[in-house]
Amino acid sequence: MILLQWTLTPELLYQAGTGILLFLLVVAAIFSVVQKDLLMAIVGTSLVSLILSVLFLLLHAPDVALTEAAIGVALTTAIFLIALRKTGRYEE
Amino acid sequence: MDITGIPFFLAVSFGGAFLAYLMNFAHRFLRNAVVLLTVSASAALLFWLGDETFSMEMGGFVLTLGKTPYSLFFAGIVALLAVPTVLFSFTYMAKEERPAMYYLNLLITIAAMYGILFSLDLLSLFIFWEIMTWSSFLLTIHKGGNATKAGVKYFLYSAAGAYAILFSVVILYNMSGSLLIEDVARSFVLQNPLMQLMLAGTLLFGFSVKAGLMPMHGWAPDAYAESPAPFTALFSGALSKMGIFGMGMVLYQIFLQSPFSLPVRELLAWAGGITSALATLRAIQQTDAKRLLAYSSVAQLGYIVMGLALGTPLSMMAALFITLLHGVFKAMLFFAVGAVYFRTGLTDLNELRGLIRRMPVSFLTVLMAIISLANIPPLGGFVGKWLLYESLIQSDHYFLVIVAFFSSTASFLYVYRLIFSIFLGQEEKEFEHVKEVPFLTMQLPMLALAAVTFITGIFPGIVLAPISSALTYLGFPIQHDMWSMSMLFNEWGNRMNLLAMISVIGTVFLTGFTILYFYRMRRTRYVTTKDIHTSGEVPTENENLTYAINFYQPFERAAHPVLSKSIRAWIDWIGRSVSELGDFLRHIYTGDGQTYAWYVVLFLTFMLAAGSWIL
Amino acid sequence: MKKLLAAFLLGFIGYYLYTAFAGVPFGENKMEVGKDYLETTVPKTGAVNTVTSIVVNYRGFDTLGEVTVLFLAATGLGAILFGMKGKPEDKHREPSSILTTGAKALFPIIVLLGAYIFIHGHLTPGGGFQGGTIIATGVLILILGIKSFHANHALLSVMESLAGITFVVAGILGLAFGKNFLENILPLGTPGQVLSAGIIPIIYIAVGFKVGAELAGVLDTLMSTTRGEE
Amino acid sequence: MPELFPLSPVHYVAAPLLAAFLLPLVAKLSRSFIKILPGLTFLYVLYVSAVLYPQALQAPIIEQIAGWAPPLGINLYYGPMAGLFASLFSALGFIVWLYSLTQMKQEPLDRFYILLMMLVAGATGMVLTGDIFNLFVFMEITAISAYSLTAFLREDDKAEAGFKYILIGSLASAFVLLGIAILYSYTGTLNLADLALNMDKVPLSVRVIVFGLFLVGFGIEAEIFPLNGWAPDAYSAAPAPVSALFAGITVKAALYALARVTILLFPFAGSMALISILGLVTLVISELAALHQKNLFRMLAYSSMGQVGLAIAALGLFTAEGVYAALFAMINHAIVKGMLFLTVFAMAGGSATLDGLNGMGRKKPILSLLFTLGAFAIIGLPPFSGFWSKLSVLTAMGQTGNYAMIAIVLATTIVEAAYFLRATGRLYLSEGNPAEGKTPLSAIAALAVLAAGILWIGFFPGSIDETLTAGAQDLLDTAKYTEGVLKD
Repeated sequence: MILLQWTLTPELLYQAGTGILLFLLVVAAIFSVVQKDLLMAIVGTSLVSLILSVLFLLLHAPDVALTEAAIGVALTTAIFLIALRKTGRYEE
Repeated sequence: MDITGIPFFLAVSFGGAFLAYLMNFAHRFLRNAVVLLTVSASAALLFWLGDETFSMEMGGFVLTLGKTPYSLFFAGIVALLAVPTVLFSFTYMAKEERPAMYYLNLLITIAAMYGILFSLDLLSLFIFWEIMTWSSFLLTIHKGGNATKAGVKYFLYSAAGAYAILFSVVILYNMSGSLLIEDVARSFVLQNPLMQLMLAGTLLFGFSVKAGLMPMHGWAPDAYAESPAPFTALFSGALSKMGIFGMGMVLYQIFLQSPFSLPVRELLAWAGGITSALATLRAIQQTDAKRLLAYSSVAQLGYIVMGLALGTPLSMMAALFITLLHGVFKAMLFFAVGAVYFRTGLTDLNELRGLIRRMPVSFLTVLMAIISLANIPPLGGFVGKWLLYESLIQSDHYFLVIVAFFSSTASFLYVYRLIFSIFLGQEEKEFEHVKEVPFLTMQLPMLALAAVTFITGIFPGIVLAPISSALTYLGFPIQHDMWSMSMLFNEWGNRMNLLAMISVIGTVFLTGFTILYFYRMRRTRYVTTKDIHTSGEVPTENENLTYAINFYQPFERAAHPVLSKSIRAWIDWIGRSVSELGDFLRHIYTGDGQTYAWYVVLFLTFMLAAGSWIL
Repeated sequence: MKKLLAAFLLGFIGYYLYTAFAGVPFGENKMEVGKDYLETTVPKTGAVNTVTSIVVNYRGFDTLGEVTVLFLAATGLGAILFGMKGKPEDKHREPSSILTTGAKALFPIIVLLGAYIFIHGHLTPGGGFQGGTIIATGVLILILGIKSFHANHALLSVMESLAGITFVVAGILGLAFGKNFLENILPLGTPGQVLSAGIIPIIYIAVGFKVGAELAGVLDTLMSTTRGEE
Repeated sequence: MPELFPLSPVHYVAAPLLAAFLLPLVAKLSRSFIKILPGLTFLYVLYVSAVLYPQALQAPIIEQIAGWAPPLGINLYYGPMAGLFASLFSALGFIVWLYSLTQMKQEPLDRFYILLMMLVAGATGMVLTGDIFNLFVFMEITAISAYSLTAFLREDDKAEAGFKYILIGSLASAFVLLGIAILYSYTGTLNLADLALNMDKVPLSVRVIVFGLFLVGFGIEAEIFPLNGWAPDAYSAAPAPVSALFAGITVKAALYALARVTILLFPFAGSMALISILGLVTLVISELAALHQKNLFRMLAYSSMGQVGLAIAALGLFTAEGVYAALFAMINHAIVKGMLFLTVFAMAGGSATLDGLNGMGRKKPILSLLFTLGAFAIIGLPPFSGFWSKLSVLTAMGQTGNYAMIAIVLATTIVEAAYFLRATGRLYLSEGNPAEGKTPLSAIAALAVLAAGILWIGFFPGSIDETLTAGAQDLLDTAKYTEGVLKD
């Protein structure tokens, strides 16, 4: 059995984690595109940024991860939310 | 600067234009003096013009200017008409707006015409051609209102022609590496015949637009009718002749050796014939004096093209002779109509009448002009038309003779309508206060030109001498015995051989009058207005009894089948289609951001797909 | 239908982008410039953090450009929203006292963190952009947590101007010292210390101030304006 | 001073940047500084041009930012072509500033001038830089200034136009960035000259994809059909001085970028022919679309796209004559279209329709004359500048034997003449709105400078011959470019 040959190495964990995150990234992105409730869409984009930020960290790019976290997760979301408050919550 | 050089000549012509514009801010008289001085100076300088050519480099192209006998003849026509035109403008334009612009553009137009004529290469010809076009466009729209529409139409037709010319010029330049007409001609014969046909075709097309040859005449009636009258004289008399100049140049300096030369010229001759016939019929229909004259111009240019295209020495002589004469008598007619408009504010033939005693000099001018136009000896028009008939018969174009004769005869109808409607008939009370126009600025130009028609009729040699040197330049075998070509001339060639003709014509007319006189004498009696009774009542004095409305109704009914189909409508249709296409294309830009984003994505997809497909 | 087409087109473009990226020789030691950077950063620039040395030194001109982009975005936003009235009083619920207190307490810490990140930009991950953004989030918390909070626009504007001028002047000083624009004119110092790496920390601090001030300004502008017709 | 601050190309960017950062500060001292400072900046940049451009004609000036030799650092390449564009942009910037002094009244003026300066500086940076990522950064600077300026008048439709511009513009940025990323991951370098030498590392199929991305990205900014949907809205929404700059500067910078990138990185016959064809299509469609336009600014916008299409068609020939002609067409268009936008704005205000021109010939004779001059020049009537540029385009096409292209260009010129003369004719219609106000002297002066340019080039086309020839050679001689940049 091929499965049995696998052992739980840090390498494998890293690979698996990256894979799961990538999958979640795509899911979150699609979620935020198709969502009619804009508030949820914003949460989706925020999620995308968050996952990206973690991915960057995993890829040994702490500078980029930090940027993504600060700008993508916090600031962009805040600005979107403010914009949403001034307009309407739902897409026509 | 050498005052016999062409640079000086053009500097005077163009410089005068700008000086006149500036002088307008000083004083009216100063400006008029500058204007008059400019045109007369350039007319005078023509006599002293030296032979040396002048070259300069501009934008990487070598422009060459110089005179040729051929261009000198046309320059003479321009000068001959330019001086009376500005003279006539002084009073005529005094009450119009923006005189500075008018004189600026008028002088630029005149200078540009000289520039065209003295261009030895195609590019400078094109440059001056376009300068002439835009300045005359600005003159045409000078009145505003309807004139704007006419002007834009004129410009678009001209632009189509001009760009056809430019198309050929660029290709010819690429082929021969030079813009000089001689060099172009030399390398032209080396091209394959179809290329030759295309290039000559576009060039001829371009020039024929300015000449108003059908089917590209659509701009002419409107533009002539709407532009200020003194300019119209120059417009029809000299400016449209630039097209003739260009066609002659193309046909005999560049295209002559081509195997297609003969068929193309035959075709042009027919186009000329058809133009003259159809335009004459149209002229008869017109109720506006200027439009009538406009169609008459188109018709006359048809004759010229006919003669030009036949390409026998005699026909060329005829063509160039008519070119001059048409310029002169058409200028007289436009001046006279302008004079009437100046005093009455009218050009509508249905409203004008009975001005003969009020404006006798104008009447005389019109009379002289239409005698010339209708080819009645002894005025100049006769000589040209006679030569044309003779050349048509000599070269076996009998059918064209019939066409030409038909339209010449039919032109009697419209000239009669013109002179009758304006000057004859009952005098009207509303024209009671109409005076003759001032002598110096308005009568003098008319009378001077009238004198020209007379002199050229009696002494055609004055005109034929420059024509023969022009034709020699173009390569026509004209020896000193040129006079023997036509039976019209005496053995020295400087006078018309009048005796025989006058006796024949005189005999016919005298006999006719005598018979009529004796036949009708008993029943003839003189009547006044008071002698006419309608329904038993004596009409009051201001009641109109002569009518010019529906002057040629029976004729119009007869000619309807021919005239109902208008080529102009087809060209208008093309214009409309382009415009509708534009309107459709405008809707590509929906104003919707999402659509634009779609375009971008589609385009990228297309590019990627195409790119990988090519790989 | 439209959605299907869109999906198709995007898939199409995506496929091509995938093929383009799929051929990238990752992992191979081919990145000449990158190799150079890795090998020469510390001796040449004195910065321990290679990323920072690239961002601020090798490609400092890009960074100046990016700072300008942000500056322009803020300026443009200010221009477009200029003169729009704020709502008379917020109809929304008042922030709870916990939120208010928490915001007040957190703010200094967040600012400190931000400052730390941009001051140590040449030593540890992060730098002016990140630090500035973090400070701006601190301001955001204040805006959310304190009802009557308004940023002092004049102060922010002066701060960002001064910071921007510092950056450009640091560049011009290079020219003035007969070197190139943005070239280091200060001693490199010992790598790893705070005062090292020449002008990198100076520029990064300026960037930090600038980004923080700008983003705070943007947030405040957005919060306090609304469309006139509402 | 020269010893302290030796002039170098970076001043083109640094000076406006410094001024832009200073402006909010000096605005607090005195309001009048807001108007003066940008003018001084443009003057200074013009002075830089006056000093540096003659040097660049002798030998290109290559400046290394931060002292790193090109593959490592960013360099500026100030050759004859970049110099030509940089000088043109600075001059236009100055003229537009002069015009805005009195014609631009919309607050906040400090922000307006900051954005204006950065629009010019960004575009200048685009033509100066020798690094493809730096090019992207400057493109962003230009674009963001342009977005904000489009919506500057703050009316609903203007904001919408600005939004459309942002939407499409961000697509452009995204595509260009993707292209850069792909190139970098294959070659490991961002320097244009270095990239040109390393392009063999990129597989051909990938090169095609990257070219497609760049074509779309730069094509959006360069208003190539069908990527130019944003343009009519943006041109008509932006304040006229800004529209003049759009036509004169942003498009030209993007076109320069496209040309430079194509010739350095994708010198295939196919890519060049494609650019030429796209230019022709743009020309034809834009000119036809302009025919029915009632809104004057939209009409000018379509005409602008058409003119750029003409330049692109000539550029796509990639012969010395073709590039020469394209440069000529671009310079001519920058001057003439700039003048037309400014004249129309001075005559009939910001939302001018064709009817707005009625009767202006009598009320505002000088402006009418200028409009007529501009219309004639754009149609290409001699003896104005447009004639020579159009002629050079035609002869360049003739030289490559593309007679059909000549015919198409000439046919569209007729269409162009139709709508421009219709507008010109409006000036001389008698009826019209009452004229209000006199045009201030500074605005007239700005227009007069442009008009003088039109006449000067019209009468002395030889005077810019050397400039254009050098520029064309500079663009086409890729070997010289790469050697020059990478020599040390």
